[in-house]
Amino acid sequence: MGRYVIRRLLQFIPTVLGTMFLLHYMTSLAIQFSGNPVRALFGDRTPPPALLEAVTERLGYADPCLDQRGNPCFGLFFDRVADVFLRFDFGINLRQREVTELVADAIPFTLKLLVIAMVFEAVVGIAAGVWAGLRGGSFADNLVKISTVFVISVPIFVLGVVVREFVGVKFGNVLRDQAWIPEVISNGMFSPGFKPDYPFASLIIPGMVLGAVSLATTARLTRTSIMENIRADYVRTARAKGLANKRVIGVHTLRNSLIPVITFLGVDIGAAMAGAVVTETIFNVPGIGRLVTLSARTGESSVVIGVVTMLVLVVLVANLLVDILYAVLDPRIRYE
Amino acid sequence: MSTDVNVKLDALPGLDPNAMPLQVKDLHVEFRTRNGIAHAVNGVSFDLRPGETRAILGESGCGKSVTAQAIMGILDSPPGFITGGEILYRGVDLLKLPEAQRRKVRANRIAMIFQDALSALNPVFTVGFQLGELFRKHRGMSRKDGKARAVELLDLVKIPAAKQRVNDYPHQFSGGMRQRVMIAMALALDPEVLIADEPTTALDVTVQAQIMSLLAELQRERNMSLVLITHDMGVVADVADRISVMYAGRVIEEAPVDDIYASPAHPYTKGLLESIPRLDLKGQELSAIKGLPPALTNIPKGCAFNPRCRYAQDVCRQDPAPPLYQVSPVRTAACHFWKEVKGDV
Amino acid sequence: MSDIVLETRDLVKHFPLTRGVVFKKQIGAVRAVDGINLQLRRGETLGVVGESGCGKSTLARMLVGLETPTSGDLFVQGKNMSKVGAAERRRGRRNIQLVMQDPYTSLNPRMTVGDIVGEPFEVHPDVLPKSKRRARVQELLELVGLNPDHINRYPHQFSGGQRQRIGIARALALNPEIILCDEPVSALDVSIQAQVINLLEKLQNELGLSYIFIARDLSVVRHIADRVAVMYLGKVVEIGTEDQIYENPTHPYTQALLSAVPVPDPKLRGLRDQIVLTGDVPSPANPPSGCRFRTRCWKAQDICAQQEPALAVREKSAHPSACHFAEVRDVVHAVE
Amino acid sequence: MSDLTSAGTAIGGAPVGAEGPVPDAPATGGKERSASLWADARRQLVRDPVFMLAFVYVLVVGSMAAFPTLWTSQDPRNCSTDRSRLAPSGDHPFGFNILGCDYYSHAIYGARPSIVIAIMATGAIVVVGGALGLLAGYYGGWVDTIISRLMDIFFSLPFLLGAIVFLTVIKRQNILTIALVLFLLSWPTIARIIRGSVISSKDLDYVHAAKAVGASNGRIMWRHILPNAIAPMLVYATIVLGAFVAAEATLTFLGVGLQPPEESWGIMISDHQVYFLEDPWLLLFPCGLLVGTVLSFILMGDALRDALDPKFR
Amino acid sequence: MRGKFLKVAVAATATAMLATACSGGGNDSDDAAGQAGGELRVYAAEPAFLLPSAGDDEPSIYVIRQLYRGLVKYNAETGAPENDLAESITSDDQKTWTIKIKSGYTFDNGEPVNADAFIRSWNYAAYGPNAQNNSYFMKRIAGIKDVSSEDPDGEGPKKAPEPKAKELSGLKKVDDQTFTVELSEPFSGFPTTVGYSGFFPMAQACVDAADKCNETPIGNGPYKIEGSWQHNVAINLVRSDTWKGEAGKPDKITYRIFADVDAGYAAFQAGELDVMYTLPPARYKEAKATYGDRLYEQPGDNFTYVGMPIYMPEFKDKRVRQALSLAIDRQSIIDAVFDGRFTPATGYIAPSFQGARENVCTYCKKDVEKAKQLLQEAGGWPAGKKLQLWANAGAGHDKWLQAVGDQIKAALGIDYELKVNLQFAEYLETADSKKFTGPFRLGWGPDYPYLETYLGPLYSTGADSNNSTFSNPEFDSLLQQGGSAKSIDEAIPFYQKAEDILVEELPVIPMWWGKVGAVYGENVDKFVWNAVSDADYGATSLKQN
Repeated sequence: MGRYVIRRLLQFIPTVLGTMFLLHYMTSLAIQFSGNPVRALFGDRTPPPALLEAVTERLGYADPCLDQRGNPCFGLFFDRVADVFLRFDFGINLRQREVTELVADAIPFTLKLLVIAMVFEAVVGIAAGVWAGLRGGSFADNLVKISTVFVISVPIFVLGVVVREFVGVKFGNVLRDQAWIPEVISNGMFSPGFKPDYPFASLIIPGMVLGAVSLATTARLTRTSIMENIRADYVRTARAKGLANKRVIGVHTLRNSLIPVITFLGVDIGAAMAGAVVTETIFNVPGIGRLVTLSARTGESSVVIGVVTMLVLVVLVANLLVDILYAVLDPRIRYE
Repeated sequence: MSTDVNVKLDALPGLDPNAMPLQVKDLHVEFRTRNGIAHAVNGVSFDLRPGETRAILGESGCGKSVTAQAIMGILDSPPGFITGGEILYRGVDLLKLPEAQRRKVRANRIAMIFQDALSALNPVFTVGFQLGELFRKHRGMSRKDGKARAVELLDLVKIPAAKQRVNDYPHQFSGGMRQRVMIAMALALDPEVLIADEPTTALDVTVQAQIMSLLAELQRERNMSLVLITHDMGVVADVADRISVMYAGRVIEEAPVDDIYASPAHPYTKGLLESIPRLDLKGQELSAIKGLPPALTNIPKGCAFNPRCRYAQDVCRQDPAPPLYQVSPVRTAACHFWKEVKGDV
Repeated sequence: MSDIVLETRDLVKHFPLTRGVVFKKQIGAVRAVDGINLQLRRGETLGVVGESGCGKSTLARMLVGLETPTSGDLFVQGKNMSKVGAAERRRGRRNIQLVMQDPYTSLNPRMTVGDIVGEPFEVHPDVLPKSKRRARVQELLELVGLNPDHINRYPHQFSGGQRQRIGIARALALNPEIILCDEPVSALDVSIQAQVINLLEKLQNELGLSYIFIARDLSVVRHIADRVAVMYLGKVVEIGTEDQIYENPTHPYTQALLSAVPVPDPKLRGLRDQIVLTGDVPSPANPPSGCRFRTRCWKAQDICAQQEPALAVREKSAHPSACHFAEVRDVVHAVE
Repeated sequence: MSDLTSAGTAIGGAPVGAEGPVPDAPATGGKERSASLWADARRQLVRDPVFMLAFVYVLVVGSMAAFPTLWTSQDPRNCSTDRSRLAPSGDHPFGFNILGCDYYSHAIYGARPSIVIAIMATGAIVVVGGALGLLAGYYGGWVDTIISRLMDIFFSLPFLLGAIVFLTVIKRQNILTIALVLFLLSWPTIARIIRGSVISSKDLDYVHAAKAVGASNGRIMWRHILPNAIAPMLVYATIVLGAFVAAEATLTFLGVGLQPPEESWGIMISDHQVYFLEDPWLLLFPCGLLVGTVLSFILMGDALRDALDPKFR
Repeated sequence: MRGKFLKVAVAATATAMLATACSGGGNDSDDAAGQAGGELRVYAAEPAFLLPSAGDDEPSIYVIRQLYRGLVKYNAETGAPENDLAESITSDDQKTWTIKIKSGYTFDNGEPVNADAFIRSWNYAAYGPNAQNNSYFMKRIAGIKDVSSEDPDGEGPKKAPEPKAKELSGLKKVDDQTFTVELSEPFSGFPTTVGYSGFFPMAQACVDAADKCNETPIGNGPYKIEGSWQHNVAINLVRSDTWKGEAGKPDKITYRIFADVDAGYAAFQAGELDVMYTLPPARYKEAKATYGDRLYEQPGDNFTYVGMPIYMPEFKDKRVRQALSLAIDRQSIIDAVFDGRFTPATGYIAPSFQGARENVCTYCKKDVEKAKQLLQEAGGWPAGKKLQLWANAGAGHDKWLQAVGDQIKAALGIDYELKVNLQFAEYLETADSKKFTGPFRLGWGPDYPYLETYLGPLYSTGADSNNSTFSNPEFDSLLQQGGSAKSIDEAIPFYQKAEDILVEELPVIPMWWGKVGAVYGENVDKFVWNAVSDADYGATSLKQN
């Protein structure tokens, strides 16, 4: 087990470096081909070359290799890697703020959002999946099946905007007119977006929107998995042991069925982080997704690389944790 | 012995301690599939006396495992449905019992072991957990006591170092050891009837010998009745008292073990016996049964065996299927020409 | 000795066990096959029996070229396969064909019967010109008792016994002299089993084939084999004619094995002197010293742990047996 | 790395429902049938109303993409701001968009980029991802290591973030580049599915049988392994087609997707979603078409999985 | 709503708002009493900087203006400059200006606001290596060249050397409350320009630790920051005790930061905001219906134009440019795409500016006949050549540009294609290097409330933002005469003559002027909009319940 973890950790190194290089090269190419991102800072007003130069220099876009189209800029890359891993320095953005600081500001919101989303999708998704799985072919099954397919096929930004307008604004305003409803519900939870006064309550609905798509997938996965396992020999054994149906399902079937679901949820952390790009925009959550989007658009390569590198690390660690959890759930893996 | 353990169970309505431990009467099971209805069991009847070993013999797809599952009440439903018949435990029709009471019968009175112990044991729980669970759920024991009993059971089935191995997972055991765990699990609550569904098919001969002798020993000690489901004529000859031979969901011959081997009264039984190469009988040419067993969705009219039968006449190809003829006071055979078949040997 | 069509000399297959996170080092080996010497004469059937894990399948895989031996030599018609050129080796290999155990998995479900049986011709295009292949395939189907018109059917349209016939037809396509049957009937029902065995015997008579017949089912081996080799933990422990092995086994393992086979005759119940072995087969990664069977042997003495008994004819044994105390012991008393 | 066939497995349902293998008949149940997979699957699919409905829908959308003139004679580029956002009427069933272009013809012509992107990206992941997965699974060893690490790298990039970064960098946001980015970020999943599938099928008996006959690696991969590993890939590819149609719209919403004057459903949706309170039909028509397409692909994938998976027969 | 994300960036870059706080016109002092207090919650986008020397975007200036105060402020109604911290700003030659500062003002940390505070701030902004965005505004002050770093080879790679001087030679302290500013060239509008937030003073402590001061500003204005800048979340201001001038109305101003204007509007609808200074374009109609009087509208001063690549042969002839302009129905596009939120441009100077005239541009109305005629006279359009219309990606410009193209196509039969792939940075570089191959959209916001801001930077020969490469000696000389005129009133005629040249030559096709649309909540008592510096939160009062 320990060796397994170490091996996985070692596998990180090429993955992280590879991902960083990919991002580095992409952003370098962007500068090489489309020019200095600093220029956009000045907008319609053409800056004096001296000023442009000074700002460029200060922001670290002055490396000569960034003028040579196609040059992979290995030197710059190694500098960056060294900065990141030796000095924990992820660079600064165009407005001269440390990327680490930017991330530190943004990450609590994203994490909260993520936790809400994951809890929502895990609890509701698994419950719905079990419900449908146990009653294959029934109304409940079809209900879950159809509603999940539908949720998956609606683009998340449409879903998000509709929820914001109808739940946050329209329905929320109705609630806000009712005096008896506690503030935290009417002003917090049903706020049309993130609200600093209710840093947690106002993230519940955005989190649910973020979790919705994966919720559908979780439900479907659970359903399939339950259906497969409910016919397994060991479930038959459990029945033959005269155990109550509740226990047969709850103990003997569920744990086995959850193994693929857990795997999915682990992988989904990364996807949810990406999904947060849309959700955070729609619900004005000052999180990581928004940060990356804005930076990518203004060509702030250091921010993009820094943040995405951190995210990739998070995703990889999450995957590792899932693998460990997987081993905990499934002893067959543990003793390999 | 075993009846005093569970008081509640004695409250089963109509329980008659003197009745036979198990009686199956005209059991019908069908599977409703996309490709039509498969008639897996079509009127199976047999009974089981205390301490007796009843073999149900047949090839794959003849309905023997479905019968076992129907008796245990663990049929996958849907698609499987019991469409008729009775399953009597000491005079009580299990099919009419409410689920809660029926559940108590399982493991307590009638237990079962399966062919593939690896898939029949839950891979994610330790053996100790799965054994102890029986005591905890049926006997209300604590986790600790349950585990202690689990160790005792593993000892009983001769698993070395039971104390340590109780914490292992099924995949850490060898095939033979796993089957022992299955046996331990089945015997945990001292059932009166044990159904063994191909318990040794997946095992090597030497391991099979170990398991069969263990089973025999435990059966003797506990005066347990055994339903042995198998396709292995050798094993049957070794342990069974009485045999029911099944073909296409029907019992086509039923007799004490000696009679069957000495003079089969059904052409199918006869064909089976002739087609096995035998260690002790060298050099005989194998006489194979021609053709294939029928699909359960499409059982031939009349006698299901008629297309493969060398005795078949027109009467065999027409409904109804041949009834069970009383061949002798203790045996029956579902063949119109049982006399010819028998006399032929 | 041109009579010997196939011979193995000290054939060994070890699967390395590795350990280590980055740099794997070998810490041991699974000794699946550990020095096997066998000879197969023209037209004879050599049965190889043993229980799971004894190495008989690995041996089979080496014989047909699916596995490269760790050491030792394989002679096909006197030619050492590891010493000859590639073309020669191909020709040699062509001479040994395989019939596999499971008729359901050994035929590619996506290919027609004609494609399956004809595949050897495509792989060895020099054997038969394209134009004649179809006719030959049909001929082969007829030979194994299938309707040649079914050449365009798919395997699933056949029953288990018929599929095994297809497998046999495929093995016969290249006109091999040797056919290796790896448990060819163990997956079949008893009534079907007999059909296949009869077919194999018929083909041997007609085509003068030599069989290596690997099986767990001792009754079947006895029925078909001329000579029998008994394997235990990667070694042949006893070899002799079918009579010698079945009537006068001298190795304790063979004796135990034979005694464990149930006899389908209730009259013999209780009369057989059954030897019930204790314990499991030791791991081939760490076999016992000396005689490998000694851990479960009732005759074991100190010498068994120290000295590995050679497979040789001994005082009380008329045929080679790898036991220091080889002697005949009556196992089955037929009751008249 | 944990297995990510999730999208594949997850988005699949299994209507185990009323059928299932008949116990006690293992030999004739599942295994035998897996053989005629395609013929059987076809038979089953044709009988499945959900699949047929979805299939017809996809055909309709496909014909819109391939032959837009079949569906409309209007020129979507004939616009006048005077007709901005006129409501649907008989001649113009979808009304006019904000620039006063006929919305119906827009929707018809908008099908092409969405579908073309999805098909190109899916084709690329099937070919490249499939090939890499096949090589990694079949050869193992260092080939596997390199391909797997490469998969990890692309895989660890969260999809939308990766797409934003790539597309911002590429800048020329046209059908080709969007398809390219979708491909780059999605091929590892399919490679993984194939890899797993190949690893499990390369030890199958019939593969050994072919080897024993002396078949070359190429022949074994092409004739024996691939045809049997392709079913899960096909199912996944169908579902991913739908996902890509939706992804194009989402990327457009994020401003890194297609750019006008290109017409696509994504552009239509993101251009008009702000008007959905005033003129909801501006959002509803393209959204409905999009959701319908995605839905159809998913349902088709579902049905295909059910039809192809012997487990659920 | 493509490119909502860029909206911030665009706003940040495309507009340089003049800024200063203003306690409103004289008339609101009547009802000021008793309405002070409360918390005003306003919509904001994430500012770029909170340093006066660096913040040049709308969101930054909206905050800086409440934290800092400068020499002059603008009249809420007329936009005319009025002395704020300045006692007087005088000059004889329009080149050297003497500035006297009122005494008694301090920064929040107690430092006095004196001549040094201004000199320090302006020097800090101008010094090249500091890379402050507002150094641009110091370019008229003598000595600017010496404090900027010059690129030795003009190409980049080498690190720029230290500038020759650390301070602007044009700034001279006379005494604690007085200093002089020498400009490189005479400029009559100078007193107007110093109301811009880039000219606000900075404390020594702030210059010493600029990064920290950016997060926790040390201001001299009516409000001070509570806590520090919560990036992307909020900025909270409370009334400052050290401010000696007219106090702000609300006790607190809370800027809630939104990345997406639609999200902000949703929050406003949910009653979480009191003021939104902008509206999502598509919600305009709805807002008008819902909020009625509480939707504040005013003509704005942001100029949107379609530049003409005069460097290309096809566009050399002014009749072609005129024809193109005549083909466009501006109002129709505004109605369709922007819900009528813009004012069609009929000249080159914002209507709200002193000196602006109505309908000076005769070619800015749709007249298809005339357009066709002019085009024909000019020799027509090269057959088969597509008109390439340029806009930057992701900011929603493509939509109206497409409408422009449609109209040109309909009127003149010239087919068009859109070139809207470039992100803003690259787009601007394309502009700088004059590589547009067809008409290009750009915008211009005034640097200061003086009409010259619409003329010199855009059309004088070789000016930085003269992307059309327009060059007209008469125009240049008129601008010079305007700059050295004795007063603003004397200068205006020169500028108007210059504008006359533009409306004939059409170096760019004027499209429209931005229209301000703000909404405020029911509990806002009086919403104040400054003619120059837009929403003035300090002067906006809340209803007291």
